[in-house]
Formats: sequence, C-alpha cells, structure tokens
Amino acid sequence: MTRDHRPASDFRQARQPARRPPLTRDQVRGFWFLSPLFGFIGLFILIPVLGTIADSLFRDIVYLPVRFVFLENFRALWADPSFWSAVRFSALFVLVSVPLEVLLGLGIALVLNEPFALRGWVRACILIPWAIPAAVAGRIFQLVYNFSYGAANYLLDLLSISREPLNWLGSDLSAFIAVVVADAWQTTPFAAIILLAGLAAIPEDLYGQAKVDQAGMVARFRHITLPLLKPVLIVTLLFRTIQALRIFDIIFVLTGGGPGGATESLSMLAYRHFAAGDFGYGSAASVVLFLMAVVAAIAYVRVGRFQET
Amino acid sequence: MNICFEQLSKQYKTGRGVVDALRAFDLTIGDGQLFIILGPSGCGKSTLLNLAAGLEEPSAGTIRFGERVVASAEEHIFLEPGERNVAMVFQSYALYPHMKVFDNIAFPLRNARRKAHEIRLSVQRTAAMLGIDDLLARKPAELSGGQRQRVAIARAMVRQPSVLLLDEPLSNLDAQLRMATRAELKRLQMEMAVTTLYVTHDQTEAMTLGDQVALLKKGRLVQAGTPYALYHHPATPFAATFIGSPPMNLIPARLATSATEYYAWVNDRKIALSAELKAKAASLPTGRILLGIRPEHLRFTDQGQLEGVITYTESLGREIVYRVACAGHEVLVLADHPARETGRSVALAFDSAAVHLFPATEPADDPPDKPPLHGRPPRHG
Amino acid sequence: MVYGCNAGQEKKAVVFAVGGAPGEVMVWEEVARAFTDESGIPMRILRQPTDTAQRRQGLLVALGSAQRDPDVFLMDIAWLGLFAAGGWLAPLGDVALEPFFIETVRQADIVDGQLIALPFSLDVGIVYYRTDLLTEPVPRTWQALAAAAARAQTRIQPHTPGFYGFVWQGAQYEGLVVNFLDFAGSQGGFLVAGDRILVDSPHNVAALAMMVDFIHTQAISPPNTYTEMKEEEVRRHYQGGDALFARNWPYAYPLHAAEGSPVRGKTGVMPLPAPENGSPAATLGGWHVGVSAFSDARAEAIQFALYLTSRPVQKLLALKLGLPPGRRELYTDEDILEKYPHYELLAEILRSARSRPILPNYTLISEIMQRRLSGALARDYSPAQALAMAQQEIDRMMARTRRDPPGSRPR
Amino acid sequence: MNERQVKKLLVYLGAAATLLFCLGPFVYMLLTGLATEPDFLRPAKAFIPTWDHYHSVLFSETVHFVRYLINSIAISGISAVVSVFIAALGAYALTRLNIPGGRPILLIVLGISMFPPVSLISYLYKLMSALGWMNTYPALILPYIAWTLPLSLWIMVSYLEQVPQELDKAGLVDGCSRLKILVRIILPVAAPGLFATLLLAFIYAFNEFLIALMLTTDQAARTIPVGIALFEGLHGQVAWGEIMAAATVTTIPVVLLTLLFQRRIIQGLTRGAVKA
Repeated sequence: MTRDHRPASDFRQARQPARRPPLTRDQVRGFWFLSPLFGFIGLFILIPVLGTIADSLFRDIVYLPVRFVFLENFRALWADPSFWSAVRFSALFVLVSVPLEVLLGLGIALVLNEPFALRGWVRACILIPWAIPAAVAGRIFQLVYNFSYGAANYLLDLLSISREPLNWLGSDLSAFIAVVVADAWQTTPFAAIILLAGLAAIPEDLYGQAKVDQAGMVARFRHITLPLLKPVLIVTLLFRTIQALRIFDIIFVLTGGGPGGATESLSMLAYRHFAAGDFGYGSAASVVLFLMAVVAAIAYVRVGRFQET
Repeated sequence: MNICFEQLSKQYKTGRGVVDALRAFDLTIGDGQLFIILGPSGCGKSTLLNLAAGLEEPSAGTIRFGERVVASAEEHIFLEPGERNVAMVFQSYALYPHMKVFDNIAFPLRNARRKAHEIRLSVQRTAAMLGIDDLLARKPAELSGGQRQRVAIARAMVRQPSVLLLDEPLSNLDAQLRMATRAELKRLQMEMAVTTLYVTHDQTEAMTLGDQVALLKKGRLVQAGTPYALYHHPATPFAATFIGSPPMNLIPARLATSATEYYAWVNDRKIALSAELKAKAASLPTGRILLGIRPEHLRFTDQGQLEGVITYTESLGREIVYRVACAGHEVLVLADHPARETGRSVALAFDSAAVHLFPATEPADDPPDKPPLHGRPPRHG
Repeated sequence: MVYGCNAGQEKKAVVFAVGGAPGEVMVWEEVARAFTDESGIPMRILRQPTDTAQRRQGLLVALGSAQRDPDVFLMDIAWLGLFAAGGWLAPLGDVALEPFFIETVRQADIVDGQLIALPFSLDVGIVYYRTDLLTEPVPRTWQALAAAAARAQTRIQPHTPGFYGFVWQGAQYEGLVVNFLDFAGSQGGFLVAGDRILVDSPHNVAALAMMVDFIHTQAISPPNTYTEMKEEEVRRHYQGGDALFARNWPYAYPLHAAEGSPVRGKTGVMPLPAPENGSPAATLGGWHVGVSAFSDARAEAIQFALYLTSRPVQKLLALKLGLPPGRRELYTDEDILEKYPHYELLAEILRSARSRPILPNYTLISEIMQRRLSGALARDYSPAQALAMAQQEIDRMMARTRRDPPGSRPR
Repeated sequence: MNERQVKKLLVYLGAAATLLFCLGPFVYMLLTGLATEPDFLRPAKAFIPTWDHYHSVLFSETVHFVRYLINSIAISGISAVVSVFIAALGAYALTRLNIPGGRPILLIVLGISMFPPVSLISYLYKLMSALGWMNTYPALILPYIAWTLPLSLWIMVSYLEQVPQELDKAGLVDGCSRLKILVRIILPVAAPGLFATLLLAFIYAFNEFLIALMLTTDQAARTIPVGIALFEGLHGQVAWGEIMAAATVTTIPVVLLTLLFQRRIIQGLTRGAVKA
C-alpha cells in the first residue's frame, strides 16, 4: 500500500460535506441504551404484527399445505356474516360502553375531587376493579348473571323490578347490556383516575374567581370544569376506544360470544379461528381489527401532539 | 495548567434550525488564573464551560489543557469528563440527594477507585478546610443553602482537579452570604492555585473576583483582559455599557477634523478631543460616531460641554443618579449630594481625557464572509 | 431426553399424555406401572388438564411441531379427523376388531384403509327419568316425552318453582351440536349426506324447531338451557330433584345413584326417543387412543395402546373410573353389569350410534353450527333461517379449506 | 337548602354509589368463595360459611391453582423487572442524550402499545412452537416484556424528566459512565417513580389473558387468569365456590398492593396516559 493513497471515503467526504452534524458520542450511546427497547418491541410486537399481516394473505390451515391466496381470506371474511356481526358488535360496544364509562368516570372523579371524610379510602377502593384481572371479572359477572341464583336476578326481585328471573345472557340485548356493565365495572376506575388528575390540574383560583363572579355550581361546571377538562376528556375517550375495540377477556369468559354470536368481538372471532388451526383466516380478521386500532391510535397521537403545542 | 480554546464553535440543532452557541472562540487562560467568563444570558458562557468540562462536544475547534488536546472536532479527539481531571460546581450545586454529605464528597474519589482509608482522609481534610466536617452524616436536604454550596465546593476540590469550573456558583445565595463566600472562594482558589473558569452574568462579581475577565456576546468573545482594562478601555459599546453601574453614556456625535485638530460635534456644540484620543479617532471613519462618558465622570457646572434638564433622580444612598435630557438624549449622571430637584436646567462638564470613542455601529454579529458551518446550502435562483 | 444411553439394553420409554381429575390420574399411574411390570417398557405419564379443549390444544402444539413426545394419547372422537389429516397418527397395524363395535371402528378409526386409532371409551346420550314422578309408561317418542314432561311440570312447578320437565345441554359449546344431532338423528336428520355436509334439511329444521319449542313455547326446558346448560348443570339440576327427564352421558349414572343423592333409587334410564316408525340414532362420543407418527418408540407405543384396549385393562378402568369401555364384549360382562345395569341398554344404543363426520375441519363446522343453533335457541332467527345460514357458511368454509388436489406441494 | 348543602349531599350520595358500584361484585366474590353453596341469595337458602373451597383450592394439588399462582407471580415479576430496567435505559436516552427524533420515538412506542394483542398471538404461537418453547416461562416472559415496555417507558420518561440534568453533569465530571450515572444516581433519585412503574408493569403482566391463553397448555406455565377462566370441575361443572375462592386468593395480593400504594399507582397511571 502506498502512503499517499487516500481511501476513497476521504475523497467523498472532502467533496461532499456532511449535511447534518454527525451523531455525538452521547447520541450514539443513547441508541445503544434504546436498543434493548427497540429489540424487544421489534421482535415481539412489530415482527409478529407484520407476520400476521403477511399470514392473512395465505391459506394457512394446520392440516393443509400453506398456499398464497392473496386477498382470498379477506374476500371470505367479507362474505362471512359472523364477521359483520362481530364488526357491528365491536362498533356498538365502543359507541355505548365508551361514553358510558367516561360519563360514569367523570361522575366519580367529580365526587372524589371534593374534600370529604374518608376520601382517600374511597379513592383506593375504586382501584380494586381495575386491579382485578379482566378474566376474573368475567367470572364474577358470570355468577352475577346466573339465571337461577345470580345476584342480578336477586336485585331485580329485591328492587321489585321483576318477579320473574331474567335470562341475562340469553337474548342479544340483555347479553349486550351484561357485557357493557361488566366491562364498565372493570374499566370505569381507569377513566375516573385519569379524569380526576385532569380535575386536580384545574387551578382552584378559577373557581374562587367564578364564585366572586356569582357563577352557580352548574355554571361553574359548564364554563370552567368542562372546557378545561376537554383535552383530558378527549384523551380518555380515545384511550378507552382503543381498549374497547380489542375487548376479549371478559367476553371470552362471560358469554363466550353468545348467544348465537351476538356478543362476539373481532378479537374473539380471530381467536376462534386460531384455536381451530385456521391461521390465515384468523389473521385476516386480526388485520382488520389492527387497522381499526391504528386509525384510533393515530387519532390519539395527533391529539397528543395537538395538545402539546 | 493553562487552558487554550482555539477556533472553538458549538452549534445546536433545534426545531427551528441551527443555533450557534459559540463561534470561532479563541482564548488562552494562564496557569492558576481565576478567569471570569462574563456575559448576558444566552451569550454562550455556559456552553463554553460545558465544552471545557467535556459535557458537550465541540462542532469545530480545539481545546487544550496544557499540552494535552482534550477535544478537537477536526482530529476527532474527545476526552470524557472523567478523563480530564476537571471539577465543577453547579448553580444548583447538583448534590446527590440520596447520598450523605460524606458520600457526596467521596463520590469522585470512589469513581477513581482510590483506597477507602485514603478517601476518608481526603474527605475529612477537605471538609475541615471548608468548615463542614460536622455535617458529613447528613443528607443534602437537611442542609442550608450556604452549607450545600460548601459541600459542592468540597466535592469539587477533594480530588485536586487540574481545572476547576464554576457555573454561577453564588447566584443561589442571598446578598450577604454571597459577599462572604466570594472572598472565601478567592482565598481557596489562590491557596490551591488551580486554573479556574468562573461563569457569571454579574459584572460586579466579575470585577471583584477575577484575575482576568472575558466578555462574551452572542457566542463571540467581545473582549478579554484584566477587570481594570475592561473598565477603562472597553473595546466596544457593548463592553462599555455591560460593565459599570450605572452604565456608560453613549452619545451620538459627529467626528470632524481640521488641519491640526479632531472635534466631535454633539448637536451644535463642538467638543475638542484630548490628544490621547487622537490615535483612536484616526482609526474611525469620519462622520457618525458614539461618544462614551461614564456617569461618574460628568459633573454639574455653570457652563459645560452639555446642557439639559433633570427629568428624574434616583438615590443610591451615598450618591444620586440623575437622568438629564440633553437635546433628545438621556444622559446619566452620578453625583454626590446635595440633591438637585427635577425640572432644573443644568450644564454638564467632563474632562476630555475621560471620553471614549466608538464607531456608530457595533461590529456585526454575523460577518457575511463566513457562512455558518452546517447551515443550509445557499439556494439558487 | 437422553438419547443413545443404554441403547439396546433397555426398551425405550413410552410417554403417555392423559388428563383428568385427581382420582383418575392415580388410576392411570397404576395402569402404567402394571404395563411396565408386564412388558419391561418404562412409562412416563404426561399429565394434561381436565378441560377437553385445552387437552386438544396441548396435543396440537406437540404434534404440529413434530415433537417426539408424547407417544400415546387419548383423543376425543371429534378430533380424529384433524389428527388423521395432519398425518400425525401412526397406523396401528393388524388388530382383531371383532371384540369392538365394528360400526364405530369403521366410522371413526379407519382412515384411508388404515387403522389409526382404537376406541378406548365410548359415550352416548341417554335419558334419565324420575321413576317416582313419571306416571305414564316410558315415552318412546319425543311427542310423548314432551307431553309427559308438560304434565309433570304443571303438577309440580307450583310448589317447586325451579322444576322443569326436560333438561338437556343447550349452551353454546360442542355439546349443543351433539344434542342437536341426538334430536335430529331420531327424526331422520344428520350432518352429512353422501360427500356433502348437509345441515339445511327438513328433518334438521324440524328437530331444531322442536328444541326451540321446548324452551320457549312449551317451556318444558328452563330458560337458561341455551346459556348455561352443560353436562354438569344438567346433572345438578336433575339430581337436585328439579327435572323429570334429563338428557346426559352415562357418567351421570353413578353420581345420581350415589349415597345422599336426592334422586337415588328414583332414577330410570331410557334411550333417546325415536320417531314414530324409526329407531333411535344417538350421536357417538368418547375417547380413542392413538400413537404419534413422530414417536421415537413407535413399537412400544403401539404395544401400550393395545394394552389399554385389552380386555382386562378396559374392565379395570370401567369398574374404577366408570368409563364405558370401548370393547363390545364387556357390555355383557357380569361384574360390570352388576355395577352398571344400564350398560345393557347402552350396548343396544351404541350398536346403532353414529359418529359425527370425521373431517379435519370438523371444529370449524361445529363452531358455525354452535353459533347458529344457539342463535335459533335465543330466537334471533327462525330454525329454518338458522340452518340456511349455517349451510351457506359451511359451504363457503368447506370450499376455502378443501384439501389440495394430489400432487400439490406439501407444507 | 343552600348550594353548599346541596353539594355536600351530592358528594356523599355519589361517594356511596361509587363504593357500592366498585365493591359490590368484589364482596359478592368474597362471599361466594366462603359459601357452602353459591345459591345463598335464593329465597329459602341461607349463607352457610365454610373454608372448604379455600382448602381445596390451596391444598388440592390436582387443581394446580397454587402452581398457576406461582407461575403468574414469577412470570409477571421477571417481566416487570426486566421491562422497567429496559424502559429506564430508554427513558434515560430519551431524556438526557439528545436522541434525534426523541419525541417521535416516544409517540411511536405509544402507538405500538395500542396494537390489539390478537394480532400478535398467531405469530407468537408459531414462533414459540418452532422454538419448542410453548408452555414454558420464556414463551410468556418475552412477549410480556415487550408488551409492558411502552407503558413503562412513558412513565419512566415522565419521572426522569423531573430529575435535574445537572445531576448527570455532576456525575460525568465526577468520573461516571452514563450507565453508572443511571444506576447510581438517577434511578435512586427517581426511586419512587421506578417503584410505581414496577408495580404497574407487574399488574399489567399479571392480568394479561389472551397471550397466556394461546401460549400455555397446562400447569407448567399457565397463569392464574387463564387458570380461573378455564377452571372446571371434574366433569365440566362450574365450581363457583372454588372459582371464587381462587379468584379471591388471586386478587387479594394485587388489591393489597393497590391499596397500599394507591398514590403511586394513580400517579403512574396518570402520567402514562395524560402526559401526551
């Protein structure tokens, strides 16, 4: 090797100055620090999602040779009434349960934002449903709705609403209500806690000033609480929407999707096919759900960024 | 050990583009000096300190500690802070809140893997020197502001650094404590004879404490020298007004020459310039200039070079600051009692030897001949 | 596992996957020990969960990834199609089939001319009834059963509010499909016609209409039939004295007859009703034993599978665990008949019992059926609509999951 | 009645309703676990307390309940610890090391946490089958780490943002590496946040259902939510007493943790969600 022979890269560097400053040592170190994070999320979330998307284009059934079928699974899904009933259920569930939970959560948050005796205890207690696994909550409510000896029918009788026991999980409507109530029990605390934090962030001075300005309780809520809470409310709504879209645990345990598939969510539909060994079809269903979640997630992130500015 | 900054530049990428925090900065700090870096906030003085400490990497230029290059963008040399044997005292003291005072002070020694008994001895000696040897078992949260400050200094001193960096170390103390600590800091620095960079925005601190002062503005060195030189021979109007309180008056004037003399015209009044200024005046373009006079060099007389009306007075106790409206300019005058009431017409006299001359425009912050290092390429068309 | 050590000296160990309740597993261990004593083949028991679907899942994982263990396992009859199509079952070779129910073996265990499993335990639906409450002769037809149930209910319900004439398995699970086939079979309906899955037939619609009728119109079956009623709910309901008739599996017999049971000594057993001029056609359930195609000890495993279906072992397990044996000859065994007098009746039903279609995608068929049957029982749509929908969905699914023509690339 | 009294009344009524709503089903669970028969609410039936269900759940080896519980605690515990440490590393990089595109990274990670788990399980199932890891601890621990990471990262970022940057500088000048600064200075200072994150990650992993359902087949690795969901008696009867006893035993530790550390949990949850 001759001494004056410069490596080619030097010439390139000389001719074309770097556009952006090179990474500092700390930045390089930072990417090392982030690499386990990227590694885990990549290997166990991103690649699986991509794999599922790819798999949705194959006929992948456990006892058959794998074959590329392009959009065949989606076409079959489109023609499958149980797919549409799952979509309808998921949409209805989001539309009913999310506003209900956020409203209930708001109510609880408003109460817990006021000083009263034992407030700390009440606040701790609302965390209990949140801390219980959804599958266990599903079991509890399965018993609550038991036809012969469940608490729901006992309450109907006790409150003189109905002497006849109601077969809660037996009709589309009552099973839907049953799922919504069970889910509300499990997830309202989360909404309440987030909203409570939002309420606590509203400066007390504003209420004082409003009182000086002779605003009543309702007026203060409408003109101070609601507008200032709006960003947190939106975040909570979106957060809950995304979680409600993918509901699985409670339904799996409580209704199994019944009666007649009336409470089957998209997650359930996909899982059922995976469990039966029909991976391509199940993947297609989860891709649809995934796309719905992505739309919601983008909305969430956009709102997040919007709030920042 | 002396410190040498050569053509040092630092740029940050922010959301709105590239910001130059330091531009082509040259400075040499002598061995054992207490060197003050002075400037308003955002002038780049903290960046300079961080670069010296190794907390940031220069975008261009070189830093030398003695003969050793500790950072050079061009040669791709960069020593980590731990490899530079620097110590630093932070404005917030940055004491480790979960460690006791002893552990705080011992921390750098432990990182250097000194032996345990050696560490104990060093910590105790340093703590004794600073009068905090009875606080060693406490946590930082249990200390007063002044005590915390001492712990921070002790932590910096304990391993006998070759360079000591102080980032506004006194600004979190109240006024009385600040004076006392200032003196003590000076004494300690002299005792240890460690080369020290001291960053502050407070010109009084700079004047009283420093061997040398470097004045920065928008990432550039404006002037470096002894406090005396900066006060008496400010290089630019910025230097003139930043140092000294109340600040120097800058009066717009026109420079004129005859065959043998230089004159400055202030409004319609002709002011003769002293012989000492002639050389300076010769370097200025004839025409619009700024005439600088410190408020303490103006005095009230019956007949002076300037005339005006007192608009406002402000008592400093021993002295009084007057604002005098002189033909459209406001001039500050520092004078003893007895007070003169506002609304009075006065004449002001000054010694022509006390006059400074400056060009009417400040040197440009961004000379057009040197494009920014990593800016966008010029657009064509 | 350790390979190559002591090779030739000892016979390879057989791993047997079996699930079940605590008492059951103890009996299995006993059987395994006895086999080792007899043959010198070491045995290991891989304990599976009790839940059927989970047992299937566990086996699917092992076989799907071609693991060497387990070597021998028990399969629900509904899985046989899938396991066979996956090529996961080793042929068992020549076995004398006379002692078994030939029809059963032919329907379930012989695939493409090869014997790939043996019936280990058989199961079939029967009707339990209260001898003290049934005032008329044992009903032979559904109409007669319904009439008797209604009469008893009007008599008893006023003082016992939870009492119903007839309880059966209507919850949305595999048992619903079996119950439906029991109803439909005795009306002349079924799932298959020739090569085609045919569910939308007049007989099937009539059978489903009758099930709906039992719950909603005649109300002789409780409202929670289609939400909660599985085997045990039915058993407890009946055993609690709250039903005249109960459709259930033979396992309930000893429990009903157990000491302290309110229906002890008051329970009779009858076959499922038949149409006026037909014979009852019950749906076959039960467990079959198979050997993994990936087994590293295939010969030993087959030996154990045959041991499990041998007469002495079958008799022992029948007596100890109450599992109706896979061997026909045991249904006339005196010891067994003494303990389970109803086995005589069982043998008769089993002779004509029909297996669900042995297809690899049976699970998918069953899931569609479960949904639509459940929807009909919930009166979301009419029985005719339900079966029309099911037919359409099954046809589409079958087209999608058809096996490739020969010659296509294997997996 | 004046406004203040009305408000007070409303607040107390609301608090009572809240308590009833949140605790009702929980208490029902406790009672059923202790009742001889689950039908104690029916007229003419009575609540006869018994410890039988607890006894059978805790001491009957064949229901595997204790094993499920041990699995759950071990799997969630390991996942939470690893997840929080990885999140701490990442949060340190994002808050201290001037990562280009730091904010977008955070938002993308948050977006990823919104993926429905059902879109992962078929791939995980195949992956773990191929590796022969089905029904083992790693089959759950690895996905759980990834699954809890977005939440852990968000909470850790919000806590680390509050630790003054000058501590890092001091550590650097005092001769520490970045990793040492994180472990010796930043994490101890942010210890309360670290603890809150650990708790939340643990609870999230502990409560996960779908992945565990898909990737476990028996007591070797099955977790308690799946165990309880599929808990069946001998012939498939619903053993309510035992299920509720098991549910109680499962939820008591989580509930106790929650009650003891409610302040931290609320803080962590809020930061994870509303910070955007």
